[in-house]
Amino acid sequence: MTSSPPATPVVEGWFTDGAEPALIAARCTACGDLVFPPTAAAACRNPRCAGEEHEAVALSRRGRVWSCTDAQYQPPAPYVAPQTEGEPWRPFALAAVELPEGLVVLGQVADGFGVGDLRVDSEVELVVEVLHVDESGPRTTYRWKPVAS
Amino acid sequence: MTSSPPATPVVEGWFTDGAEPALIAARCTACGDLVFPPTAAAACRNPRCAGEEHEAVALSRRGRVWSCTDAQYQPPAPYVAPQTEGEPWRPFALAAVELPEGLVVLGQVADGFGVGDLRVDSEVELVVEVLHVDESGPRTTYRWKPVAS
Amino acid sequence: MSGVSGRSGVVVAGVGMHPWGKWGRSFVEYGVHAARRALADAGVAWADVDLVVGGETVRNGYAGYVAGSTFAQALGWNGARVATSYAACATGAQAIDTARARILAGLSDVALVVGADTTPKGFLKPNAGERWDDPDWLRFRVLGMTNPMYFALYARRRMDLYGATSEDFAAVKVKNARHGLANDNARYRKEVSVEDVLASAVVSDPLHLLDICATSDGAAAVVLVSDACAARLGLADPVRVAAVSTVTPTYPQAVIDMPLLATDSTAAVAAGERTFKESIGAAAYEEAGIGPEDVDVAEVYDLSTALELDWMEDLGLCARGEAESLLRAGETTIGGRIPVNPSGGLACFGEAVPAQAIAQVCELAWQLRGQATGRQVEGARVGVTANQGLFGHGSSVVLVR
Amino acid sequence: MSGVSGRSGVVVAGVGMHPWGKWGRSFVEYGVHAARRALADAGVAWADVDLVVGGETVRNGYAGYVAGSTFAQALGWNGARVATSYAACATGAQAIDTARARILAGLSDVALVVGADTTPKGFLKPNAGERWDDPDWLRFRVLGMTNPMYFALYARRRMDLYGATSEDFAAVKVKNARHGLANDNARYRKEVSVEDVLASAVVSDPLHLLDICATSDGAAAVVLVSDACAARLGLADPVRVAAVSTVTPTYPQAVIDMPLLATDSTAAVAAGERTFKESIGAAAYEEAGIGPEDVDVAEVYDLSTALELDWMEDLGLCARGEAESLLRAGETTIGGRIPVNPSGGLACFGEAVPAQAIAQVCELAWQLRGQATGRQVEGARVGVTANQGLFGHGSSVVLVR
Ligand SMILES: [Zn+2]
Ligand SMILES: [Zn+2]
Repeated sequence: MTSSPPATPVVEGWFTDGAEPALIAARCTACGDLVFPPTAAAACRNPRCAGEEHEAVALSRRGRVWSCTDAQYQPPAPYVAPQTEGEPWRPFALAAVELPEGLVVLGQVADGFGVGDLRVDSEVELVVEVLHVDESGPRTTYRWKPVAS
Repeated sequence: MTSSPPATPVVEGWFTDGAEPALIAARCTACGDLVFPPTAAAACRNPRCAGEEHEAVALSRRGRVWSCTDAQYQPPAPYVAPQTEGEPWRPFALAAVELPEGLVVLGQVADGFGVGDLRVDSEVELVVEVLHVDESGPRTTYRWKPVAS
Repeated sequence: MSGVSGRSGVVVAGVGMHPWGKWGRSFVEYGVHAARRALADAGVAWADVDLVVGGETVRNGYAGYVAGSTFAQALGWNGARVATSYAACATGAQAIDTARARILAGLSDVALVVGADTTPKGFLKPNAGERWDDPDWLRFRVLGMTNPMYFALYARRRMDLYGATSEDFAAVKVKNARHGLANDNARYRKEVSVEDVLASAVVSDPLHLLDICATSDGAAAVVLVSDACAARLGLADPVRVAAVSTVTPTYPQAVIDMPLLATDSTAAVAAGERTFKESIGAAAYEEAGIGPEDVDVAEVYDLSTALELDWMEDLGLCARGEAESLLRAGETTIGGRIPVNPSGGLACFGEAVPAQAIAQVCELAWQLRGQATGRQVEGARVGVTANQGLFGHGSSVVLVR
Repeated sequence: MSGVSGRSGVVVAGVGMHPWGKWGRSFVEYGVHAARRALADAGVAWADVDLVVGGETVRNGYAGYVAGSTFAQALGWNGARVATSYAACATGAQAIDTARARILAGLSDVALVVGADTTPKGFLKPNAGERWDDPDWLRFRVLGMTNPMYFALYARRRMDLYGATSEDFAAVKVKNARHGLANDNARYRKEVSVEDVLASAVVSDPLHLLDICATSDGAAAVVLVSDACAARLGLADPVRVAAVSTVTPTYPQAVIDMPLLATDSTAAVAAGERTFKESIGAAAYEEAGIGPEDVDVAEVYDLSTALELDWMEDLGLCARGEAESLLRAGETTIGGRIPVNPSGGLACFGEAVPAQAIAQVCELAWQLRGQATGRQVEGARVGVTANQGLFGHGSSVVLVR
């Protein structure tokens, strides 16, 4: 009997998992500026800051929809479809979400929800779900889930 | 019994085959300018000519070496090695050859000859040989062969 | 120059295009065709051109990377200076800016600017390979985020904030389709109804297939000359380049921009007064010494129908949230107060990245000369273009006569 | 300005590099490092830069295609104008020319020009895909023709025509290796002997591995400013850009040029008096109002050792066929009549395409300021660079002080 491989994040270091997952930003140690995705930038993105060091910080788990849409046709590669072969591809929704820290982050919308469940300014919360399965096993990603109001 | 596929030129229209193979150039019908390879250029390459039509003409089969060299390491893709799998790759020579029509054409040197058989100004003649074998069968190319003097 | 005080010194002596379409030939052929048209229009011999600037295409091998020299070689090496510019969809305007600067500097006298492209079917997508540090690759891999999805985000926001409807978006398409009917260089020359648009498949909610521009093969070229050369050519009352804006954003860029996965944050620096797209037009107006109220005609980058409405506001042609009112009142149609996309826009052309911003300038040149047969904006003397590119590239060009 | 009458108006206010090597990091990081060095050298704050010109890299995803805006974003969006140039190995000089023109035109005051690259191991090769109309793809597929094979053709011709020997080529490497010993930005800082070169494997006859430059990661940046800005910065007796040559060939180009499979023909038009490479330097000298006899120091593109000898003649630093004599007499070593590649050249740096022509300008700036510690050409006041690119791209820059 072979055990299935454990799920791993599609990109390392972008979000935490567990009961209360959160996005990880890079914070400039000099000016406090925040960058997501937390790419290992050599320089601070603030043009008047000479900072060159960043630390990882978690962002707020809840934000408000800046706008949303969906993909009704399958995107081209390097997109990897989540379904197994033979199954039809299913549309997914996507939201741009404004966080209290003052940045807007794009993310897919949680499984089972669509644009009908969202409008500009409605509240969403971060969840972690499986994005697709590749040769290393299930790959997880962060997603926005509508908060029941 | 399957018959082996016939040899075809690696690029269509660059050279003729047979007993006296020759390179094919595109000649501007307006000014007589010659272009090799005979790409279907919309415009004449002569900056003072407005010609837009070209006809195919054969170039001289003999020319003189402008310079030569060889490849002692296997070139990267899209180069396709000629040997079958498992066989070692063998270096090949290459010559830049000045034709009486006033252009210099690069070409591999015929099988069995190397830079030691050539020097600047020595005479060579066009031959057609197999370059490599791909999914459509043997692919031929033009090559320069030293003329015994 | 209708009272406009803009920077002078660069004249649009000739313009030309290769018709947009799906022709299946090389971008070089399209570019040479457009270049020869522009040279003929200017009455300039190729041998007299002293600068060639190419708009780069990144989907056509090495020849596309060095488009300037590729066109120079195809036209026949004439010893001219050469440059190649790239700036995503703003490429053509950058190429124009490079040519303009050399003319204003006294380094060139007669410049040929050419952009040409062939484009694949379907969604534009990154080149092959795995690049985990490339945002343009990551947005597909991690989010499945195509270009139309960005356009759809902006469209949906217009609906929720300003009450725009799918019928409004469709009305932009109807207008542009009608504008393009008489344009020989347009790919689509057919009337379209609101019902046609609404009946087409939804690509990314709320945008339908007919709300989104296609990708096309095409080319456009302009010949820019110095005042001295314009005088030699006997050009009286010519069209002039009054401004070329190629500004970058000012930190923090607080509006999500293709192909990024997030905006900058306002954690350390507050957002500025103007959005990036507003600053593009503002810089053009400032350089030209005019304001939006002086504009007679606009060519804007309608990658989607809804984006045309955004651009009208970004360019100050109306207040924020009022584009739909203008559209509904017919003010953006030829004959209205401020006709937008009299060429038919991307709706009729489809997108050909490095050619598009140059094509906008071609259209304005024809409009300002009164040569836009069948789609003329009467008496137009001041025109503005706008387009947007990825990664902080946008452009705006002001032409005056 | 030592009697030189060249075009003025553009001052080299600051220069900087990221050391060359194989660092395994992003080109953006290298570029930002070099940019910050150049800004610090100039005493200019990033927020005051009003133009960023990037040298494009075509091997680093979309961010590389739009290098100008990538660097602008990484340094922090400051609203500056932006441009990105590509011209194969001449990319850096094209970027400098674009910045210079905007300054001379009065459109910009403080320009930052940056080039950076990461490079794969082994032969440079085309991007993936089949492109039967792309000469750069065809030369590999049909001929197996790598870059070193072009260099080898030129080298072999020098041997057969002028009596050059493998020892001569090796002597160029020995000289440049010695020049680069004290250069902190060089990748290789080690003495090499003629025997070392001759003992290294033959790559393409007659060139050995040590005759051919490696490929490197690296970055270089310059800050160019207007005269008015130079005065504000208090720059007395600064280094100036006297010329930037980016000419294309004149038809017919009768010398085989990478990546083409054949030369133009002389069937319709006779070959001109000058070769393409000769015309590159000639245009630079003409623009600067000087001749080769005025040059104190040269940085030339030694993709191979033999090419350095070609360039000396192409630039008119000696008569055709006489480069070996100068080399043997030690005249091209620091301390000789006309030192060539005091930086160590590509022999010590390796090639980093969009950075290289900018790096040449950095070295000349240090030389002309007398700051090239350990490799100073005493009293140098006039320097020239030369490089060559694919597809009719070459460049030459003249700096004077
Ligand atoms: Zn900071
Ligand atoms: Zn002709």
